[in-house]
Amino acid sequence: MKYISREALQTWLDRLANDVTLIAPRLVDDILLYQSVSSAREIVLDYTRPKMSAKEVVLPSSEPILFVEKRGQEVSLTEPSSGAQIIFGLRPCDAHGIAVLDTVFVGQEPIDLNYARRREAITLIGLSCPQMREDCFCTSMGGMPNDPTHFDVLLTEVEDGYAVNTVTDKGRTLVDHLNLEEIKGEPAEPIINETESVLAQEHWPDLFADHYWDLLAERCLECRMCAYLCPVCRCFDVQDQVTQQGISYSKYDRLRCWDSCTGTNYRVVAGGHNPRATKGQRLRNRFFCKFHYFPVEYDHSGCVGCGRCIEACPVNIDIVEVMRDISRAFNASQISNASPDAEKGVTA
Amino acid sequence: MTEFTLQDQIRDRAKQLLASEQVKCVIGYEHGSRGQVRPAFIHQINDVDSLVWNQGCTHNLVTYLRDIKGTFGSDEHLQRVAIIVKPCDSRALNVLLAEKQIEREHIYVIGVVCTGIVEGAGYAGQSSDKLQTRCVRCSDRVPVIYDLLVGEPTHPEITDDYVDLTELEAMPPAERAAFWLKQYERCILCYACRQVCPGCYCSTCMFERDDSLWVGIAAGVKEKEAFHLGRAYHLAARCIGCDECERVCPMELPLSLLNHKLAKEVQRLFHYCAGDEPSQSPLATMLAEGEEFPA
Amino acid sequence: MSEPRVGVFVCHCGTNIGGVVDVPAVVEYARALPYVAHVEGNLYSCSVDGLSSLKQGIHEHRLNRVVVASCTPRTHEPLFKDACEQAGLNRYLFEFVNIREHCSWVHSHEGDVATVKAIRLIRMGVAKACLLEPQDEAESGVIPEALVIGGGIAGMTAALNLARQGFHVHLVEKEAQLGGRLLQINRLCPTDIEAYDLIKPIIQEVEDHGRITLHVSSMVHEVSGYVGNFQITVAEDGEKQSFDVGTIVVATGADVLQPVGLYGYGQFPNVLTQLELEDRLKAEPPLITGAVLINCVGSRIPERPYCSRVCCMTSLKNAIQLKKLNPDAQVYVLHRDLLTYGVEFERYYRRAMKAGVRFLRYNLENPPQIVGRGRAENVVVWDALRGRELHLPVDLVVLSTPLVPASDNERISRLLKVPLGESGFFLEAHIKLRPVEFATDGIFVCGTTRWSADVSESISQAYAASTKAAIPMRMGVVTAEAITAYSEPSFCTGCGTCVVTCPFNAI
Amino acid sequence: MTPYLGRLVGKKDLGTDIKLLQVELVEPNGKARFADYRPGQFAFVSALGIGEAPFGIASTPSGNGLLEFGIAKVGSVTAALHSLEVGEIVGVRGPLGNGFPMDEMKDKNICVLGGGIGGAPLRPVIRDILDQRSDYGHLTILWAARNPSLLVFTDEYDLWRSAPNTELHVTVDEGDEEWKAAGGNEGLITQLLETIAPSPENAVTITCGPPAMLHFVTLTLHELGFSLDQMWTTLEARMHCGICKCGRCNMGDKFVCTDGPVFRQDEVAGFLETYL
Amino acid sequence: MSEHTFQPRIIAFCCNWCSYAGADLAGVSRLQMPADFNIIRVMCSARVAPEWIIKALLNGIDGVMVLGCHIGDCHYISGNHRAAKRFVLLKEMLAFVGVHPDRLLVDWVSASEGRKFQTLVTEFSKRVKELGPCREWQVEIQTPQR
Repeated sequence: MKYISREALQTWLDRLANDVTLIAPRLVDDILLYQSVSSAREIVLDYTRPKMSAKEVVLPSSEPILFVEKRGQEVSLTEPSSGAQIIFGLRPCDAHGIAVLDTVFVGQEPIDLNYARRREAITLIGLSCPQMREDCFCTSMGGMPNDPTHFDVLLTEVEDGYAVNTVTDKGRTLVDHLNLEEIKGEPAEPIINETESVLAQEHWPDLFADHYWDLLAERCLECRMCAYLCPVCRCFDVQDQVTQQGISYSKYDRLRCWDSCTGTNYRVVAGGHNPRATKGQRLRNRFFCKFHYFPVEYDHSGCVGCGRCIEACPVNIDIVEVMRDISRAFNASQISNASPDAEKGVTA
Repeated sequence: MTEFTLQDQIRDRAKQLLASEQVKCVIGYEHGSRGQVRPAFIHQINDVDSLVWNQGCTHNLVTYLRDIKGTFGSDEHLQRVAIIVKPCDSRALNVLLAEKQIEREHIYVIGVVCTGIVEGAGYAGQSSDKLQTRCVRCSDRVPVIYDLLVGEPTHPEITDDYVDLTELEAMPPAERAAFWLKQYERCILCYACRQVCPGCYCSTCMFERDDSLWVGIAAGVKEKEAFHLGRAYHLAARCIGCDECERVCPMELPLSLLNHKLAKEVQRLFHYCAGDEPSQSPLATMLAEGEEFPA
Repeated sequence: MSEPRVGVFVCHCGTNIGGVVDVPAVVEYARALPYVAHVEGNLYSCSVDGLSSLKQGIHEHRLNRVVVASCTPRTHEPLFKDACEQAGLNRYLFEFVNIREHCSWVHSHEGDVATVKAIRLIRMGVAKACLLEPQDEAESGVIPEALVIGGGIAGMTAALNLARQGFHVHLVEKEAQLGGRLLQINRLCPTDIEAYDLIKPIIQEVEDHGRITLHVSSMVHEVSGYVGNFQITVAEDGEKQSFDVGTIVVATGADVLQPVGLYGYGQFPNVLTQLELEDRLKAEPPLITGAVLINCVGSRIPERPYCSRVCCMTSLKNAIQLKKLNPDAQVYVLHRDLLTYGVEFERYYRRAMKAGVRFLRYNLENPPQIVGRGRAENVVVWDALRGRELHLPVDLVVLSTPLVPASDNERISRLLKVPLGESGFFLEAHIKLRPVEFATDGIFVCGTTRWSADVSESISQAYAASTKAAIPMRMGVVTAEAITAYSEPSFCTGCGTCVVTCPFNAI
Repeated sequence: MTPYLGRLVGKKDLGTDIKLLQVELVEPNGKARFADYRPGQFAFVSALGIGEAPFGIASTPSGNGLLEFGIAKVGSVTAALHSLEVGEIVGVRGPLGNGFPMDEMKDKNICVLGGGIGGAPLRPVIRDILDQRSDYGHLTILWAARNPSLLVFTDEYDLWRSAPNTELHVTVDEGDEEWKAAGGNEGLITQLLETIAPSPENAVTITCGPPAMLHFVTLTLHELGFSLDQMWTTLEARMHCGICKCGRCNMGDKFVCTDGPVFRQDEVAGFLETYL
Repeated sequence: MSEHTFQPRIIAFCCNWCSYAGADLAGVSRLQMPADFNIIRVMCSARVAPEWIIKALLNGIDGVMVLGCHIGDCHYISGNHRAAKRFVLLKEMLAFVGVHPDRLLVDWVSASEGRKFQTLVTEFSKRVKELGPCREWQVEIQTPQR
C-alpha cells in the first residue's frame, strides 16, 4: 500500500479537476453533495455522508438516452456520448451501490448501452469511513467502512495523509505516475456498529401476505425520497420531449428519469388498472425489492446499508427496524408454526 | 399543567373512544425507532399506551385524513377516526372542511394546547431546545376546532409575525431570483413537500400528469421552479403554515418562506387567514363592496 | 383525429393589410411551420373568390385545420367557419388570426415590424390550430316569447312586429303611459303631421293586442339565462313578477340634454329648449316677432363631441312653425353646420328658406351672446360669413340640444351584460355588419338608445331588431357553443368550489 | 434502448379505437433482428416525439414480412400511433420476451381464448398453428369482446373457420341490434367456454385479455378439469425498457418483460403479487 | 444583450368580450403602438391561469398583460372579480421570487376603450423595456428569406 500526503493529494486533485470532470463531496448551501468541483479546495474530506448517494453520476435523475432528428421522412437516431469522470471521496457504501447498479445494467444481457458507456468512463476513488454513523449498517449488508472491493482506488486516512490502496488497473494508471512511497504501518481499523441480522431472502415470501405492511404503510407519505436518496433504487420512466417541431424538421429527446415504486400511480397500466392499489402493497414492494427480488434476480441485496433513508424519512420508516421486525416475525412463526395463531400478523 | 398529564388525558380519551367503538382508529404520536416521535395509528386499546405527547410532536396528522377519505362508509355504518391536532394542524381541518374533503362527523378531534415544537423534531438525534420558527411566531396556542380540548389555553405575545421574510424582501429582485434558483437547483423532485401537505390532496397532481403542459418529465431547474411556484400558489390562502413541507425536504429548501409570504399578502390584501374558519378562500369569492383590484 | 394538416390563408384585405405587412413573405414563412400543408395569400379572404379558394384548398390539400389571418374574429369568424363547414370540415377546426386590427392598423408605419408580428401571430395561430378538435354543437329550444324594454315608438314597433308574427311579447315601460318621447313632441318633420296622430293608433294597437303583455310603470329588475331561455324579473310598482323569454329587444330611448347655464337657459324665462317650445306650441302657440334658434347647444364640444343628427331638422321644423304662426316674425337659425341629409330633409331646408327663416353660421370661438334684463332681448352673434357682429332683437330664444344617453343605460347595461360605447349609448356588435345586435346572442337594440335617430330611423331599426329577434324564435332552436367546461372525474377532488363559483348555476 | 427504424406501410381499423399498424423495417440490422420471432413476443413501438410503448407482435415471420401490431387507443403514445399516416417513420425495439412455447404444444388440442385487444398477441399463435396445421391437434378459438365493435381480426374469421380441425366461437358481452338480428352469441367468454366445454384431455389453453377475464377464465377452465400447468397466458404491465432494467414491470420476483410476458398459470399462481 | 437592442416579448391576454374588442377598436381607430406584444384571446380574464403567467415569465416572456372587462361588466358576471384577486396576489409572489411586479399588468379595457388599450400597451412596453429581459431567452424569429 502506498502513502500520499495531504499536500500531494491536494495537488493531485487540482490536476484531476483540471483534466476531467471531477466529482467529489462539496457543500452546496450547507448540504453535502457529490457534485463536480473545479478545485481541491471545494472538496470536503471530513467524515460525513453526503446527503445524496453518487447514483446520480452513473444514472442521472434525468438524462437523454436517445436523440431523434427528423428531416422530412428521414429519421436519424443518435445515442448520447459521455466524457471521462472521476468520483473522488466516494464512500464504500456508495461504491457498493454503484456495483449493484452495474450488476443490473451491465451484469446481465442485454446490457444497457447507455449506462455502460457512461460507466466505463468513470473512475472511482474512494475514501474509507473511520467510523460508522449511528444509522449506518453497511456491515450488515456485506460491506465495510473501509471495503476496497468496488473501487478503482481507495484512500484511508492515516496520520498526515492517506493510505492509497490501488485496486484495479484503471486505478493503477491513475496512481502509478504519482510515484508514491510505500506506507509505513497499517491504517487503523474503523469503528463499526453491531451487525443486524438480515432475514434470508428465501424466507421473505412467507411474510408477503402479512398485515404488517399495511400497518407500516399507514404513516408512509408516499413521497419518493427514500428511492431517490438510495444508492441502489434504479426504477426509471421514459418519455419523449419535443425540442423542435416542424413538418420539415423536428427534434426530440428521449429522456429517462428516476421514478419510485412508492408513488401512487407507479404501476398503473394504460386503461387505469392499478395492480398495486394500496399504500401497503407499494411500500411492501420497496422492501421486497431490496431483500427478495434483487437477491433472486441479481444474486445481490438491493440495500447496501448506507442509512440515508433512515436519516431522511420524515415519518421514521426505518429500514433497520423493518428488517428486525421481519426477522422477529419469521422466527416467531417458525416457533409457533403449527399453532392456530400462526396466521396472525406480526403485530398481533 | 405538565405534559405528562396532557399525554395521560390523550390516552384516557383514546381508550374510551376505542372501547366504546366510537372510532376505529386514533391517529396520534408515538416514539419512533431511534427516540424521535413519529405518527401512530392506534387501532387497539392495548396499543393506546404507546401514544405520546411532547414537544417533538411535529407532524401534521391531518394529512393522513386524505388516505382514509372514502373509507368512512355510509352514514349508518359511520366509521370515525380520532385525530390529535395541535392548534396549527386544527386550522388544516378547517381548510379541508371548507373544501369538502372531510366531514366533521367523521372525525373526533382531540385538540391539544401547544407551547411549541422544537427544531429537529421527527428526526433521530436532531432535537434541540430551540422552538421551530413557526412556533415562535404562533399566536394561537389553542386549536380552532376540537371535540376534546387537552391543556390550559395560553396567549403568548407575538412581536413580529413576518420577521423571517424581511431579509429576502429587502434583496434586489435579481438577487432574489438568484437565491431561489439556487434553492430549486437542489430539489430532487421527491415530492415529499406535496405528499406531506394536508392541502395537496389532488388525486393526480397537475404537475405530474402525463399530458402536463406545465412541467416536462425532465428534472431541470425550470421544471422544479414551475412545480414549486405552482404549488405555492395553489396553496395561497389555503396553507395554514405548519411548515411540514420544509421540515420533510431532504434538500432543505426554505419552502416555508414562499408559503409564509403568500399568507402575509393574503392577510394584507384580503384580511383572510387560512383555517380560521371553514370558509371559502378569498380567491374563490367575489370582490367585496368597495374592494377593487388592480385599480 | 389524424395528424394535423393546416391550411393558412393570409388576407391582404386590399391595402389594409397588404399595404403594411409583406404578405408574400408571411406566406413563405408560414409554409415552414409545423403541420402546415398549404399556404396562400388572398386579396380578400372574405370575398366570394377568397371563400371558394379556401374551400378548394381544404379539398385539394386534404386540410383538416384552417387558419385565416385577416381581420377580427368578432365580425368574420362565422363567415369562415361556415365556409369550412361547407367544405366538409368541422367548424371548430378553424382558427382566426387577427393581423389587421391587431397588427397592420396599429403598426402601420413600421412595415418590417408589422410583418414580423404577423408571422408571430400566425405561428401562434397554427400552433393552436394543431390542438383543435372537432366539436358537436348542442341544440337547445327557444321560448317563442320576447321581452321588449321601452314603450316608445321603437319599442312599440318592435313589439307589434313580433306580436304580429305570432310571438308573445312582454313590453316593459317605466312610465305609466306608452308613447315615450313622442308624447312630448308637437309635429314631425318633414310632413308636419302631429306626433300624437302618429302614435295614438300604435298605442291603441299595442294595448289591445292579445299577444302583448304590458308592464307599465315597470322596470326590468333581473335577467339571467341565455339566448332562447332568459329568465326575467320585472318590478311593477315594487311588485315583482317573473317570466321567461327567448329574446330581448332593448329600446329604452335617450334623454335630451338640459342646457343649464348655457345661453341664458334657466336665467331668462324666454330661453327654451326645443322640447319646451314644442310643449308651448301644442298648448297655446306663442305669437312672437323675433326668434333665434341656436343649434349644437352642448354638442360637438370636447366633452360631448358627437353630432346628435336630429336637432337640425327639429330647429327647421320649429322655425317653420314659428314662421307659420307669424309670417312677419324674424326667425333666425344659428348653426355651426347645417346637416340636412337625404332627399326629404334637403327639401325641408329649402322650404324653411322659402318661408323666410334666416340661417346664420356661428363658430365656437365667438358663440352667440344673449343679452337682456329679466328676459332675453337681444342675441348678439358674430356672422362668420359676412364677418360682422349682428344684434338680433328677440322675444324667444330656442336651444337645440342633443340626445344624451338615458340615465338608466348603465343599470341596463349591467343587467344584460351588454356594453356601452364611449359616449354612453349602447354599443352594437358591429356598426356596419351587425347594427341592431349586441355581441351577446339573443339581445338586440334599436332606436335612440343606440344612437340619435329620428322617428323613421327608429322605426326602421325597430323592424330590423325585432325581425332579427324573430329568427331564433322562428327556428325554435339555437345551437349552443360546443366548447364548454366539464369536470374530469379522474382529477376531480370534489371540493365543490366550482359549484359555488358558477354564477349561472350550471354545475 | 435504441429502436430500429420502420416505415408504416399499412394501417387499418380493427375496431372502435383499435387499429392494426403494419410496419416495414428499413435498416438491414433491424430486419435481421426481426427475421425470426415467436408468437407471444412483444416489441416497443415508438411514436417519435411522444414516446414508446410495448405491444404484442400480431404477425408471424412467415407472413408478408411486415411487423403487425394491434393497438388500442388508451394513452398519448397509442393516440399518436393511431394518428400516424402511412409512409411515416416509427421506431421498433424488440423482439422481446419469451413467447409461447409452440413446440411444447405440438400434437395437443389447443383452446385459444382472446378478449378484446387481447386477441392481438394471439393472432400469431393461431397463424402458426394454421401454417403447420398437421403438427397440432384440434384448435378451438373463443373470441370475445365487450361489444361487436371491439372484436378484432373479424376479417380472418372465414380463414380460421375453413381451416381443418378448427372451430371458432364468438361472443360479446352486449350485442347491438345488428348483432342480435344475426343471432350472435351474447354473454361473457366464461359462459361460452362452459357451453363449448373443451376437453382437458391432451389439451392446452392460451388466454389473453383484461385481468378480470384471465381470472375468471382460469376458474372456469379449472372447473372444466384443466390443471394450471395446461393453461398459458400472456400478461401486460407498465414497462419502459423491456430488458429488465427499469424495474417497473415486476410481479413479485418475476419480471413481465424478461420472465414473461407468457406464463403458465401455475407460475402465475405462484407469483407473490397478483395481476388483478 | 445591450439595452437599446432589447425588444421585449409581451403577451397580452385579452378577454373576448371587452378587451379584445377594445384592441379591435384601437385598430379601427388606427392608434399606433409598439409591436412587442402578442394578443391571446381568452374567453374571460379569469380563464388566465396563474400557471400560464408563471410559465411565460420563466420561459422567455418579459411581460404579461391580463386585460378584462371592467368590474361589473364581466360577461360571466364575476370572472374578473376572481382575476382581480388572483393576479394581485400572483404579483406579490412573483416579486418575492425575483420577478419584478411591473412585469405583470392587470387592467380593465372595455370595448369602447381603444385609446386606453393603446396607452396601456405603450406604457407597459416602455416599462418592460426599462426592466430588461426577465430571463435569458433564445429563439427570435428570423426575418423570412424571399
